[in-house]
Amino acid sequence: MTENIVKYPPRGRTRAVKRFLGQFLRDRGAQVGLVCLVFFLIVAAMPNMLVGPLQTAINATGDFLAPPSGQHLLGTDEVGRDVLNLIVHGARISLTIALLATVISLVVGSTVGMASGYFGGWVDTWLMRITDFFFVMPSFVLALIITPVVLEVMGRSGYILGFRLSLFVIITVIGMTSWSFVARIVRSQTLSIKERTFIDRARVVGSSNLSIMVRHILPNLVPQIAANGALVVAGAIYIETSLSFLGLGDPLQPSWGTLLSLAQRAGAASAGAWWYLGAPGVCALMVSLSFVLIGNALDDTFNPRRRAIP
Amino acid sequence: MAGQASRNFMSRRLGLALIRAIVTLLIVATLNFILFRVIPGDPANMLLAGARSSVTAEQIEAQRQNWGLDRPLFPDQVVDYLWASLHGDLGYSFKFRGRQVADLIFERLPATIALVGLAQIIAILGGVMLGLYAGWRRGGAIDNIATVSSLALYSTPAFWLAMLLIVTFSTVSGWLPGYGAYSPSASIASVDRLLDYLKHLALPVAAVALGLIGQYVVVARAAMSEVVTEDYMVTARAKGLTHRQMLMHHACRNAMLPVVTLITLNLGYVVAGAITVEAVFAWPGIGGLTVEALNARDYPVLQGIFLLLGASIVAANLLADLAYGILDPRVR
Amino acid sequence: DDRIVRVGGVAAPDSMNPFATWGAFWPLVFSYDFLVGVDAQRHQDRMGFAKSWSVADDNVTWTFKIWPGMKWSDGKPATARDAAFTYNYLRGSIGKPDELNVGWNNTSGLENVTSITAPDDETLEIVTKMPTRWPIDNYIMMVPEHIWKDVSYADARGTFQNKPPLVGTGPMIVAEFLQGQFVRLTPNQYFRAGQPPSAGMIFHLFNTADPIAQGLKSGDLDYGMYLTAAQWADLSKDATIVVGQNRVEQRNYLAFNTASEKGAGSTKALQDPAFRDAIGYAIDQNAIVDRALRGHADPGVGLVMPVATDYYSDLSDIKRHFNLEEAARRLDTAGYRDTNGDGIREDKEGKSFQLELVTGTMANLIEIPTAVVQLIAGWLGQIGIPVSVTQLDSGALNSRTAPPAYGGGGWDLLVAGTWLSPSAHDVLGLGNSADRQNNRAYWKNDEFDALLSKVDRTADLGKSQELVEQAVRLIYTEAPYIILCYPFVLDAHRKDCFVGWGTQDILSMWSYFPLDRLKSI
Amino acid sequence: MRDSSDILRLENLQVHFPIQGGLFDRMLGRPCGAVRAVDGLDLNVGRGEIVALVGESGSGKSTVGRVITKLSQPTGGRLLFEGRDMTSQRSSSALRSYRHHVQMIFQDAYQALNPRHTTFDIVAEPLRSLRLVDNDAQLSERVSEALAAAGLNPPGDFFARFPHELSGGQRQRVVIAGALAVKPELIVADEPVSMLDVSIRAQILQVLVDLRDRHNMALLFITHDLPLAWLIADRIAVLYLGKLVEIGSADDITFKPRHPYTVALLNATPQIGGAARPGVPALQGEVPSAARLPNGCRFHPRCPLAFDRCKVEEPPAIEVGPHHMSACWLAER
Amino acid sequence: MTNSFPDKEPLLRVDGLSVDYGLKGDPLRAIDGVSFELRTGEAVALVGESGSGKTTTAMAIAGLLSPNARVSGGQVHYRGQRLPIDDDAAMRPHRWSETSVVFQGAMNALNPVHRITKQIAEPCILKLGMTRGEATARAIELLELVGIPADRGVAYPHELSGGMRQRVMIAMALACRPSIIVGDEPTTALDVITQAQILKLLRDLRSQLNLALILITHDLSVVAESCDRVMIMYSGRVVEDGTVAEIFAEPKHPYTKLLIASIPNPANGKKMIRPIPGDPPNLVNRPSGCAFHPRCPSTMSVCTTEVPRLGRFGHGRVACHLHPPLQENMVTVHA
Ligand SMILES: Nc1ncnc2c1ncn2[C@@H]1O[C@H](COP(=O)(O)OP(=O)(O)OP(=O)(O)O)[C@@H](O)[C@H]1O
Ligand SMILES: Nc1ncnc2c1ncn2[C@@H]1O[C@H](COP(=O)(O)OP(=O)(O)OP(=O)(O)O)[C@@H](O)[C@H]1O
Ligand SMILES: [Mg+2]
Ligand SMILES: [Mg+2]
Repeated sequence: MTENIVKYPPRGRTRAVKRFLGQFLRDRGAQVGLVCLVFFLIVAAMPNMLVGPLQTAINATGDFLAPPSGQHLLGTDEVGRDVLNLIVHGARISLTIALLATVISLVVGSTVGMASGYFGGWVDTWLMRITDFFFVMPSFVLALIITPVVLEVMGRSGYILGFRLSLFVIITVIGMTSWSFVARIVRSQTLSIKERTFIDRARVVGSSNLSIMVRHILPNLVPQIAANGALVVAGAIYIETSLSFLGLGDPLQPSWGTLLSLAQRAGAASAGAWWYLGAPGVCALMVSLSFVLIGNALDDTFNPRRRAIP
Repeated sequence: MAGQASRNFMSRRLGLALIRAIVTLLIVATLNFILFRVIPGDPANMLLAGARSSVTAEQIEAQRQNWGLDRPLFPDQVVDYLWASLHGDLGYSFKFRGRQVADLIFERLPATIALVGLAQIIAILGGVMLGLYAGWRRGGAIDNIATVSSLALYSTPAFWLAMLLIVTFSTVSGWLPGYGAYSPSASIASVDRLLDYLKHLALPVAAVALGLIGQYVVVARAAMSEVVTEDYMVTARAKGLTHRQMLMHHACRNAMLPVVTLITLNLGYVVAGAITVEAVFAWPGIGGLTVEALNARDYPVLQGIFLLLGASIVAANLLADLAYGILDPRVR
Repeated sequence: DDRIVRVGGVAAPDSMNPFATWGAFWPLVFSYDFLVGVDAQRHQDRMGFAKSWSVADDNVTWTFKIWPGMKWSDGKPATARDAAFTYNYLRGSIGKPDELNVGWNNTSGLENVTSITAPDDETLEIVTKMPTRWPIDNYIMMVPEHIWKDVSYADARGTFQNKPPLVGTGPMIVAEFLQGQFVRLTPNQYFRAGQPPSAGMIFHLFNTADPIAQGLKSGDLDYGMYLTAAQWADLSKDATIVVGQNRVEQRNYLAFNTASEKGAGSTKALQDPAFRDAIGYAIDQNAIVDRALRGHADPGVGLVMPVATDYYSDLSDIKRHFNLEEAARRLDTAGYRDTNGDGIREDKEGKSFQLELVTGTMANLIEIPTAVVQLIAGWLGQIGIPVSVTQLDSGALNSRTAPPAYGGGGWDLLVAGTWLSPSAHDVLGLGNSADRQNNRAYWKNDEFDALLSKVDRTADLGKSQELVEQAVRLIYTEAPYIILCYPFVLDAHRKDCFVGWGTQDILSMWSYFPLDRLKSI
Repeated sequence: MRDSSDILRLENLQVHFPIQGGLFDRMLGRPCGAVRAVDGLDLNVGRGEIVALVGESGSGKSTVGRVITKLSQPTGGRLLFEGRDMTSQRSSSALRSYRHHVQMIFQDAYQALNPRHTTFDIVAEPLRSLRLVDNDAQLSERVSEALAAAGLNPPGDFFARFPHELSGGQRQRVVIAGALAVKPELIVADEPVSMLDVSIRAQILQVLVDLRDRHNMALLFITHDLPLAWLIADRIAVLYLGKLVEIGSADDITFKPRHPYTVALLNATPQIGGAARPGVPALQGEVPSAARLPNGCRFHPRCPLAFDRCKVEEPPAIEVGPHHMSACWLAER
Repeated sequence: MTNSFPDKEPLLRVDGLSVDYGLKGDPLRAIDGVSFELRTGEAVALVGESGSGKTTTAMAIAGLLSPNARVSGGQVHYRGQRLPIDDDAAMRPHRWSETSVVFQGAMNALNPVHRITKQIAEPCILKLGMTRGEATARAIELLELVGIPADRGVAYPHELSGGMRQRVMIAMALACRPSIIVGDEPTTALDVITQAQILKLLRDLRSQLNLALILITHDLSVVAESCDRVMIMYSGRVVEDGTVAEIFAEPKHPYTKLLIASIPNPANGKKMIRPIPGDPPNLVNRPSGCAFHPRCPSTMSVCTTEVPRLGRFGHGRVACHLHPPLQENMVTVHA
């Protein structure tokens, strides 16, 4: 029996994980979202294999703003580059920004929100005033301040993992400006969770504050955090565009956001070049929608109230 | 007796919330001011951006003095700024020479308020009603349609939605004007002009409203589907109320609590809520001003806009607190 | 019934005070006259405040005849005294803390003036310290003395708004200005050639050209400018619309950061004329025009744009022809070889380098397509010079490329544009070491500066042309700038409302033309 | 009293919850009212003793429990554990060692379990956080032991279950198992059985009494059910509006109550087949607010036997028998 | 169906009522063939283990089952008329004016955002067609009846103590002068003094207004004090039914016996109470035969195979093989 017992806890955990995954993967929304996301990740991982090297004005072959055809499935842009080629090559940057910025904002937002809600008192007061400030401050102002500092510190044209340094500035800026919303939501949720009796119990049985936050509060916040993550993703892809023009973008490596703004500046809307406007937009929409769907499914799966109670 | 207590209680709430709001606003204003001063780039350079001939050091100094840049940032400049702001004096614009920042902002404010305000009203009416109904009939056809489409709208950025709307309703079909706030050809006569204005308002309002509707549907639906499981709804059913009466008298008010929070938080953005949408539609609101000021690094104007934005968000938070207190007698 | 001319443009006028604004040139030029102005020198029928002018043999005494009986738009007489006032108002501010040097009406050039007087109502006399063409090449807007005489200098460059309705002598008077939205102008009933036949003009201000193309198609606009190539192509298919392209003074250039101390670029090579010259062979101006601007530009050659007909020269004898091998060979010769065989060239100290190219479009300029940058980066890459590109909005570009003394510098290459008047002084402005606003290469050459100051002291056109030619050749071989192209302003107007547009220069870039003669159909 | 030495001693314990005053009051530093949830409580619990704390809803029972387990900070008075003053002990190491000795069973078993944790994790949590075990094998052993002690057999069957997979009684026992796993010297059990049917109730009480019998563990049993208190406890303490009104052996309190409030409580207890006890008239009036306590004896507004002295002078605890005190002027006679 | 009062049709007659939870997959039969009658003015207690189906029975009678529940058998007759308990709209006229419910948690059962007077007045307006003024007056009258001063009528639920909320709920249940009040554990969370007040009130009202009461509780002493009859439920079935006096004095069913034995009573001497051994039955997979047989001290072989019938025994009914029904016209328990 003792041997049996020893094996129980890991098995219990595996069972929990399995059950969670089973339930999660059965969700129609989660399926659609995952398939969509995996598709884009594959696209982002091997653009050259899919559509060949990135086209620039030098090796562009198409006509100016040609509508979709057999040769250019998604038409061409104003310098004759194949839009499909640009989209596929833009996926890497857009996805990197969206994912990393989301992670940053979720980590910062959850930490601040949780600390603020859990400790209360002056910790709460000050953290929330800071949050309010970031809530009000638009991302580009922050970018104006951070950019030169970071560029000064890190040098102007270094590369990390094949990404320009300025990309990380963008990610940092987006992360820093979008966490405040997450923090507010997490805090309000934490306030109600910390009043639950099981937190008191955890304290009485000697758990430290950190362990209470990580093991008791955080799991109960997962739905909120997941749902908000999806929103940050949607925002990040577009905020990147506006930040690009503060000197953070690389016109040689267009992201989806940059493509959209190029399309806008080329007058695609009034010249009726719907493919040029539509393609990057639909891609961005699909990525953020898949995050929303996954977030929703996480919410459904994690929410005990939505689980059938025997 | 109970009334007396609750009145005391409300005034205490109000007082606390007010103090918090004022403190937040002060901090926001101060940091705002300091941040714009520490941004690299000499403001004197901005001031003399247009200078053609060589500029003497004396002239630069004169400009610095003129704009109060020669004095210590803290506390002198900050205090002056806060004191002036308190009197509604936000200083002069770098770019729009001779124009007071406050003037510039208030000139643009009506257009933005018309746009975002109308969009909010439409989104609130449409989104909240749709969301409440979807939550009430959770799992039904309307719920499914509303949920899926609101999720899609939720994740569609306003900027792109705006361009899509222009291409569809303006460029291709020509049904509605896609840009600006009035058609150049409209006569000055008032009725025509109003009609024309409304026509121009249609697409931008749609772009902002559609994005918001998604948000409201999601929140209202969640709130409602929680309320219908509450025990007091069973009480209402036990009392023999019709579905309509249950929905109107019991469910809606309770479900509105989180929705009201969202509404008031969003109200804070009425002032500067639609920068990208305004830019796409060439709507002459605060958004356009922000973009222009940003391009010219017109810090006084940017500062003014953020102060206004900060004030309205703080005010909206205050309102949210109070509205919550009125709607929900339980809150502490 | 007469209709209002509806014009749309990508413009952002900021203030109606010509002493304080650069961005409001567009509506102001309809309301105020230059004394002569460049347009009047090129087109006999587009006169300014002066009806005629002459210069004495000493080349320093200029006499201008003002239109007799001319009136300001408020009915008060407009005389030589007003012109003298305008100049002397500016001149009086020189050296003061509030010197009027931040707007269209600025003190530049006035330091060479001895006196400006109005012996009578119709005569203006300008005496310069030395011979100079400044009296006819300046573009100071003539303002009425009775409005401005009480405005202090501090106010004139600061808080004085000059609220509409303006008082000017142009054909269309700004009657209403809603910042960021529109400027409404009414015909000047006292205009010297008679009240313009149209019922006025409304000038719509936009951030992008989309609404303009849209408005032209739907019939909401009569005229639009600053269209994109895509829109222009689209509109040219429309039977009711006439499209046009105008040569203007804009030059798009590639500048090298030639500063050697504070604000210098990442490599010393940038300070080496041989290096810059070699790069000049790696730039294909024709390809830039064809691919990036879709033909809506002239290929760049020298400092002078074709529209400055007095000074333009195609420099055919010294012109660099696109040839990557030639560029590579010249780089090799100049000492920038790829010594370690990694495909990237090293500088003279043997360090490999990468150049940072900054680019962006300044306010009030024709946009520089990013394809230009892609092409340049591509070519330089092919000759072993890697380039990273940073795209900036106009504010960031402005502060990044400001003189090192103002915190700028630190970049290597700059692709940007400039739009100055076609006067000799302005044409050479890019190389003027004293011109902090325009000399973005931070280039300083004593010989060039000497030539420029001679140009400034020359009133004779022929001599001036000779000096300009010398200076242009000098700067071409020294190559602090590679001129990429001279882009066109693309515009279009509808056929169905007004006649009198003219054939070329549908809307003059330097004067009120043709707003004084548009007639509704 | 099985052991003469007290394991826990509360001296003049006070817990006041401030009522936040208005803006101006605060700016002027004017003091505002307070809910006096616990107001000068003296209580001691001996080793291996079961003390029942009874009183009506809102009398401060749970608050006392929270102070003892250091979930709430008292406003005044002292909390002594094994003679050491724990009142303002905040250092985390001292608190951790205190948790070794004092555990709590929470009132609401549905709330006290994290819905996302398995039974094993819940019971193992104190063992892990108090570092009572060295390895996984030992951990499993201690968890099984605790579950078995709480009557969940065989323990292995419950390890992987989430709270929602347990019945109400099982949940309550998981909470108890968590407290037992620590092998504390004192357990504060806050109404552990009020919401359960008699059968499950009996099961749980049996476990607690067994523990006392076997491990000499002390128990502070919080309830509002007097018969139950009598059944399980050695002594009963009766709380009224944050203050002890009577304390004595279980039999003394049940059969020889000396305070009118205790009498009222006993009278109100429904009896199977028995009618209300005669003698003392029923209580009148509402329970006064803990924020605005009456002068004198806090029970006088409802007391059927109140006389003038009660309205002005607060009675002290008066010894009425061996280890039997009553805070009533009537007891003086 | 036996009828102990053949002269009169009972107020409420429940025949073989069964309710399943969970419409998909394995249904959970929460109550299985529950039958009983309720006369005008009678108070019946429903007693049983947690999860034995007491609340389900009450909710089924009131037609308030949760959406995932299904009435899988049986009928409910009210004054001889069949009640459409699974048709929400058809039940509407019956609700509150005939049967009202005091829900288990009064805090949750009151709408937190409306004043209590309004909530009490609401059914008066809708059901009795009163004007707002009349209804408010009636609400205040009812509040005073349950001992809440009229001036507290403007309070919101959260401003009241637990006992007051319970009384508001009771006042609300009385609003339309119903014939039946179903009280689902109305006193569990209360201290004895408040509990005694409420029980007294219910007793008084019963005699004054002649209303019938179904009282669900764990507390047998409460049953003893305020009810006429007790029904003991086990695993979704009624196992014993009789007068209070009878059942407490002489319980027949082994479960009842054990239940009563576990009540502490100082009068009985200080004996540690005994829990009923074994675990509650699994409702999805009920034990064969008598559901109680795995825990029963006197199991016989027949108990494991055959479901005992609820038959008449003495003045009450019992479903146990130890007490075979005395008469032939007994109730057949739904299989
Ligand atoms: N956080 C708090 N803030 C203000 N008052 C409080 C707080 N916690 C408890 N109280 C008040 O303190 C008093 C005692 O509460 P406590 O929970 O200790 O009562 P109790 O005896 O446990 O009652 P019950 O039997 O209902 O559990 C009550 O009047 C309660 O309203
Ligand atoms: N909505 C539901 N869905 C599924 N099962 C349910 C539902 N409601 C109750 N049950 C199950 O039906 C059975 C009977 O429940 P019911 O609420 O009637 O019990 P009860 O006798 O009132 O118990 P308690 O004394 O705990 O209130 C229980 O096993 C319960 O788990
Ligand atoms: Mg308690
Ligand atoms: Mg129940």
